[in-house]
Amino acid sequence: MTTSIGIDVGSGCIKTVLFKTDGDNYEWVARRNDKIRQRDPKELARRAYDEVLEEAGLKESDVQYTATTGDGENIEFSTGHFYSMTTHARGAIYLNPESRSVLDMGALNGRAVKMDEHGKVLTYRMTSQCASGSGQFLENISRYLGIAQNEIGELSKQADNPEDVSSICAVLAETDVINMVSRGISAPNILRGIHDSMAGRLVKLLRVIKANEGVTFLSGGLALDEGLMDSINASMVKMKIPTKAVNHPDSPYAGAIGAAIWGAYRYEKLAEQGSLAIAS
Amino acid sequence: MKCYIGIDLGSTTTKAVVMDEKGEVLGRGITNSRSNYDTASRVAKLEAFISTRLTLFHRQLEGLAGLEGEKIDRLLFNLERHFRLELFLEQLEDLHQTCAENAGDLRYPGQKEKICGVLDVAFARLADKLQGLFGPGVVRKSDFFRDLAGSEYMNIAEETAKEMGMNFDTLINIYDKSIIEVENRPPNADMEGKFLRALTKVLEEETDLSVDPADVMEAIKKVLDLDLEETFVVGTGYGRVRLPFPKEHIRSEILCHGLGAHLMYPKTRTVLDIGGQDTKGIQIDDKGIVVNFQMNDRCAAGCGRYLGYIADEMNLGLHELGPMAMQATKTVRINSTCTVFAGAELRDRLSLGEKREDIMAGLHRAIILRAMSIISRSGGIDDEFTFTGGVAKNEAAVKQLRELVQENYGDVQINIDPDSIYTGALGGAEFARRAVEEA
Amino acid sequence: MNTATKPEAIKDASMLKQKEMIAGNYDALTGAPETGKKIVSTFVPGNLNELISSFGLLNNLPEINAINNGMRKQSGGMIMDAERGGHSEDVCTYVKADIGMMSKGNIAPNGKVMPNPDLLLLSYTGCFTFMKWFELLRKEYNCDTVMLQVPYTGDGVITDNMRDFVVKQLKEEVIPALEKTSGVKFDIDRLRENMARSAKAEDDLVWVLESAKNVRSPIDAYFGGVYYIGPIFTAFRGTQDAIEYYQLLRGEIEQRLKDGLGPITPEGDMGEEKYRLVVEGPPNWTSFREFWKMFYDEGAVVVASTYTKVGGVYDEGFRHDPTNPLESLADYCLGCYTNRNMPSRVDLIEKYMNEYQADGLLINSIKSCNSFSAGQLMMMNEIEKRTGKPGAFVETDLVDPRYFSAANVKNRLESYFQMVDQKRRSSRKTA
Amino acid sequence: MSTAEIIARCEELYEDTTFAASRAWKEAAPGRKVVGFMPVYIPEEIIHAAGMLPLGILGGGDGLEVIHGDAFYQSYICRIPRSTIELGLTGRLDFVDGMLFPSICDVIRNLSGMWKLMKPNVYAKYFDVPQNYRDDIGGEYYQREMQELRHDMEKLSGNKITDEALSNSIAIYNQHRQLVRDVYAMRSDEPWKVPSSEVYLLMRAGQVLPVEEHIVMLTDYMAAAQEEDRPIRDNCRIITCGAFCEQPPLNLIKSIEMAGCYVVDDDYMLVNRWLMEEVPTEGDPIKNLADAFLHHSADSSAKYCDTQEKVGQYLLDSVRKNKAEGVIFAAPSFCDPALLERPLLAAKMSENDVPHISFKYAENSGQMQPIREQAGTFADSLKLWS
Ligand SMILES: Nc1ncnc2c1ncn2[C@@H]1O[C@H](COP(=O)(O)OP(=O)(O)O)[C@@H](O)[C@H]1O
Ligand SMILES: Nc1ncnc2c1ncn2[C@@H]1O[C@H](COP(=O)(O)OP(=O)(O)O)[C@@H](O)[C@H]1O
Ligand code: SF4
Ligand code: SF4
Ligand code: SF4
Repeated sequence: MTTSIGIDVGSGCIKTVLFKTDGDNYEWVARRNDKIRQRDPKELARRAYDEVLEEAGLKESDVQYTATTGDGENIEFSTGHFYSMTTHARGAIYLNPESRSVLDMGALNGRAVKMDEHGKVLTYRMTSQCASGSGQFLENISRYLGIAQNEIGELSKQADNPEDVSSICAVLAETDVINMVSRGISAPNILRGIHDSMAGRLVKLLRVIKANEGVTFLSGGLALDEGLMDSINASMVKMKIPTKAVNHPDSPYAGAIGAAIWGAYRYEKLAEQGSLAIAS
Repeated sequence: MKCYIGIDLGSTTTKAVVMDEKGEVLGRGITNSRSNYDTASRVAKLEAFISTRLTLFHRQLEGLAGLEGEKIDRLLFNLERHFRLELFLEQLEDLHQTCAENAGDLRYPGQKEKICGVLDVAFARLADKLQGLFGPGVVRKSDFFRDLAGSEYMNIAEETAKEMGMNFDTLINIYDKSIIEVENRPPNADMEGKFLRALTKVLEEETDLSVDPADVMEAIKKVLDLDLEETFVVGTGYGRVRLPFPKEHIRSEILCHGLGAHLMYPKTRTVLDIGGQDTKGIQIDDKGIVVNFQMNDRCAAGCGRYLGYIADEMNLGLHELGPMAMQATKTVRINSTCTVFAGAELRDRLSLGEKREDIMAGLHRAIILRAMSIISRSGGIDDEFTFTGGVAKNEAAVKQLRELVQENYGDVQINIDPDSIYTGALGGAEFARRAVEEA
Repeated sequence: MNTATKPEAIKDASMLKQKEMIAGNYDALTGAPETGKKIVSTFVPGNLNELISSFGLLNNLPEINAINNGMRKQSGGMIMDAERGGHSEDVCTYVKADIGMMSKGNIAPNGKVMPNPDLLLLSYTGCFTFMKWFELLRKEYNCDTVMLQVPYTGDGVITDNMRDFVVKQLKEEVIPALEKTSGVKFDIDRLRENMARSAKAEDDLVWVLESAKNVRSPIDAYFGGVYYIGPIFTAFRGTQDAIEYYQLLRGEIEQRLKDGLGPITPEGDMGEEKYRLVVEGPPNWTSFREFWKMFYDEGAVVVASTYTKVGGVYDEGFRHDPTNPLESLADYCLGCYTNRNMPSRVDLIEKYMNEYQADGLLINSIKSCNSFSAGQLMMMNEIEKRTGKPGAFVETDLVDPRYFSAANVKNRLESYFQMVDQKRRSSRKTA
Repeated sequence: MSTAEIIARCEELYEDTTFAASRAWKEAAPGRKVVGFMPVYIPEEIIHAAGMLPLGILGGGDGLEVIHGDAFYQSYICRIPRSTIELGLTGRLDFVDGMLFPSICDVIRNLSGMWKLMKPNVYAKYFDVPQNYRDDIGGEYYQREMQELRHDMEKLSGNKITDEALSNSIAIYNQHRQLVRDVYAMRSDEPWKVPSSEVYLLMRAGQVLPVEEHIVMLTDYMAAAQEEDRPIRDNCRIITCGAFCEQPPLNLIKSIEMAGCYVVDDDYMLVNRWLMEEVPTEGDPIKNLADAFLHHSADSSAKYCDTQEKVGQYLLDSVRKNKAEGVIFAAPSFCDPALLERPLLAAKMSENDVPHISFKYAENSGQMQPIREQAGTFADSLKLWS
């Protein structure tokens, strides 16, 4: 049995999970999700690491592999690093075995990954440098509208006449939105408009990677936004993408889970080859 | 009396200037722009009228024997302080009430009472704490209610929530919602009463005035009785198309900035304005007439809003960014000025071990570099050069600008007026005045 | 060079004629499978219509299809289709609209299926993008292809080497390919006849464009101009129809001049002529009307434009010359506006500014088109320096609706007009 | 000399936006002249034979503050012309006596005219190349264009360019090209010994140094690299493609390697590798150069592919030859030639089961995190599953 920890250092939150792996059986033992809020990610990661150990009642030496993902490349106490699309793909399979593609909506970049049933990445695509339609933007707007994050989805679903948010630039779009408020457009219609425009960009990524099997798993924090999920599904129908987007209450943990699982896998493989030294 | 008013409805702030028929500026007012443009211009105008009254008080008091310059200034300073405090507390109370109402929202079933309890404690602490902001000699972080109340609310709410076992995010959400409602409520009009009450307080405090308080009271009352007529209003700025004005009352912000800069510094030939989401380079002639201009294109990289994102990321006030950057010992090179990625860039650099101050200096330089391109596009810099807009308030930006101007254009007279944020509104007011007086 | 939407309100005889011609051409193209006619796909600048039609071949121009789709607000979806297919957001939207149109089943504006071309003829003039576009089309259609490389006149002159090179390619590459596709032997006399007809129509076109030199111009040489150049730039050069169209048009403009009328707009005759502008750069097609309205509402008339020269700069004297057909075709290709170097473009605009008594230069900078846009800001500086007249700069795109921000463009235009106005008033005051 | 010393020298040359080395060459003897050229290819031999220094100009990189250059370009145009204009306007290129703008795309093409407007007293020429590969058509045209260039270079330098001198220059460049090929081959064979960032810096140095000096440098480097022991890493083998004009920042090249990829071929400075076979030194040198161009030159998006089958074949051959496991398409933002061609190349790779990914950059990109993430995921997937 292998004990591994996955740490996903995001731009907004750090997700940490502890897994026990025995062959094809995975036991999810402990978890943490900490908002970074201007704190030092490295310290926070260490704290989370200690806390999941405590929760699992384990010592540091009980852990065989600590894998980072996301922005965690230079976390010193990790055994290895996997890049986030690798981990999200695996995490998605764990949370929903039907998944054959992942849409990860981070605070700044969106990513689409296509994989096989074992979580092997086949192709992927990321949004480019220009941050239009990012999660950050949605966060800013919702603050502007005085709406809580967990409220966005619900409101967006009430839209009856979504407003077109056309601006390419996120900043100019912000003013677009302000203009909408001043024109008396309702919050649901604005939010839905933003969701639609974000979905458009994200689904385009799916189209590029030719997602056409199984279901499309939504990972990351924004996956819990039901309004966005609706927009994505609508957009997928419009763009003739044959899969359906689904989320999972543990969607935010997908990256961390993937890291833990790959970590265990790598550990076993290295142990087989007898080259454990490389792992640390 | 006749008043000419220019209103500059910017993407971040709304400014108003009141001018008399001779072209003298009587008052200036500013507020943050908000979704309700009407309210924004109303508030800015109201602020400008408050400032106008203060100017007029000054003029009136000058006539009183025994009150010389310094004493008048002190008296008026304290008058304004008391006046603002009352205004502020009134709004704070409004905010409290609104929060309490919003606590009844469906999303917090059965929690209203508990939330209200927490709110009561938090607001009491807030009022207590914030009163201090209006103490004599205190420098406030911002001029806007939103910022003043907001930043302190975060701290107090977090601590109160913890103590009283309340979810912090709930308090934030209620606040976010309420502040918008409060902001969009037209302010209470009883300015006169507030001034008089404030005056009474000042007169109680100031015992060495060597002038009869009754005379002061009378002088102030006289000004308050004066009817300030809105003779002609000109609107400009990003939001001008949404202003409730007919077309002849609207001028492009380029023209207004050109003229405004000319009025402040008649020898100006080049104007740089960095606002919230646009950067303009304007060339004007000896009469303040625009001969050429350039603006940033469809990408809002490197505009004032960029600093806003940075400030949010660091949880600082806009006022604090410049001073922090001034502490830098070197300038980190920053290339992407995409506003949205500003935060990411900052984190990236921090994780590489760069110092905050140095990164900040780099960010400021990046903004000014972009502005320099826009100026270059509009035809370069001619003597004299005037820097206007909100970013001109930022000392670090100014420092970078001075360096780059020197490097690229040699010795040029650089003008920066403390009131430069009002340049557009000033130009607008002058257009308003000319429309009537020179028609 | 529009072909689809017309100003609806008033229809002059020339407009009806053009409409008929275009409809006829699309019917011929979509009817090709029945009539057995063969289709050549080629690009607008430097197109060899006289040569193509001398073989009895039909001419299909992908840019024109993109424009049509732009004006009918179809292009947005097509571009997105192409982007989803792996094309970058950064590249020319004509290409993407074209690729997107194929993926939508290649429906021509008349609602019928556009048959695949029998030959791709790349007349590669004035733009590198054409080359890649062509390679993309070749992959798609998998038909015969032939390329005509037209060297760029980097030093502002057409050298003998350039002309010889083009002529040689015509003789040894293009003509054999056309012969093969059509099964018709090259007949130089038919080509000569076509070219003679071209020259005739070109005379009248030039007269029409130059009528804008009148103060109180009877035409708008940009928004109106794109309609006027349609036949000359596209499948009609060298036809009797084109000659007739330009005769009709010329008659109508002569009449407008006599009547002291200004340009015609979608909302009727234009009011007072307040500003005379020269415009550089292609128009935006997706919001063409809206864009135009921003001008005529303010009393701005475009008196000369460079876009109306992409398919040939005729006002400097060039005419298709039947006596030297191949050399003349070469000169035509080499002389198109975007094949001219920057200094020559600046000289041309300067000349327009002076000869047409313009108040200023407006540059509509097109995101898609590096051929036009790279360097326009320097052009503007140069023109301002040389003429002392102010320039303005707006940014839009050809057929990508995402890049037309009406508020932004309007803001700039308004500021610009107010500035010209203010400047004029103050100089009047001092005068 | 150790590789570290050689690379330190290269780095210094790379970071110097004032071209001190080339200036020094010019000042070392009276009457020397320098001719600048932009990507992607120019027959340097003609400049060399006139006794002048060909200077490759590849933009300003991420170290140059671009102010005036930005003033001349809209945001949707790539970076290299702006930084080049900046170099021109800030006097950094004042020592350059002539500028050549090869036929690569509309942006560089128009830049040639802008240069004429900006510097009316400096020789500036747009140098066209044939896209028709028949000897009697494109070949003849190209020979005449080269003769014209030869004539211009004679005038500019004041030196006659004899056939003999030209053949001699061809011989020197043949030697240089062979060395460049050797360095690339060495990296392909033992990538851990020859990191991509070093190869890159080495080739960049060749853009500003006289060819004779660079020949020595390449020879020294290979000898030194052979000697040094560097650890082998568990990296995959990839080819980067699309960066033939505007150059990626050095950090990007490093990031790709750091994320777990050995680069076994690239198209960064094609001018060094454009002519793929030895150019004969007997007979008419101009004709020899033309033949080499028409029949034995590298492929790039700036070139027309005359048949459908050939599209992407060059890249595929390189994949095979270098045993690459995948291709990273890295192109500058807004680069029409690279971005328009990419779907064609990508399709070819897919048809042949070569994994590939793509992203964009700018010469001054600061954020490497998304790059690392994409390259890293690519490396993960090649490593974990192949
Ligand atoms: N219930 C929710 N509904 C909507 N959005 C949410 C929810 N929970 C979290 N989010 C969003 O997800 C973000 C965090 O997502 P995450 O994938 O962890 O981002 P990152 O990895 O970039 O830090 C938060 O900033 C927030 O915007
Ligand atoms: N006190 C201040 N200190 C530093 N920067 C400021 C200050 N006030 C405003 N700014 C900057 O100015 C910008 C707003 O400028 P402003 O000219 O008001 O813009 P607009 O006219 O678009 O509303 C803000 O985004 C901010 O960056
Ligand atoms: S357009 Fe907006 S989001 Fe995009 S780079 Fe510019 S500022 Fe950033
Ligand atoms: S880049 Fe310009 S000239 Fe070239 S195809 Fe596109 S629009 Fe036409
Ligand atoms: S980077 Fe691409 S578009 Fe830019 S100049 Fe080079 S080849 Fe042309």
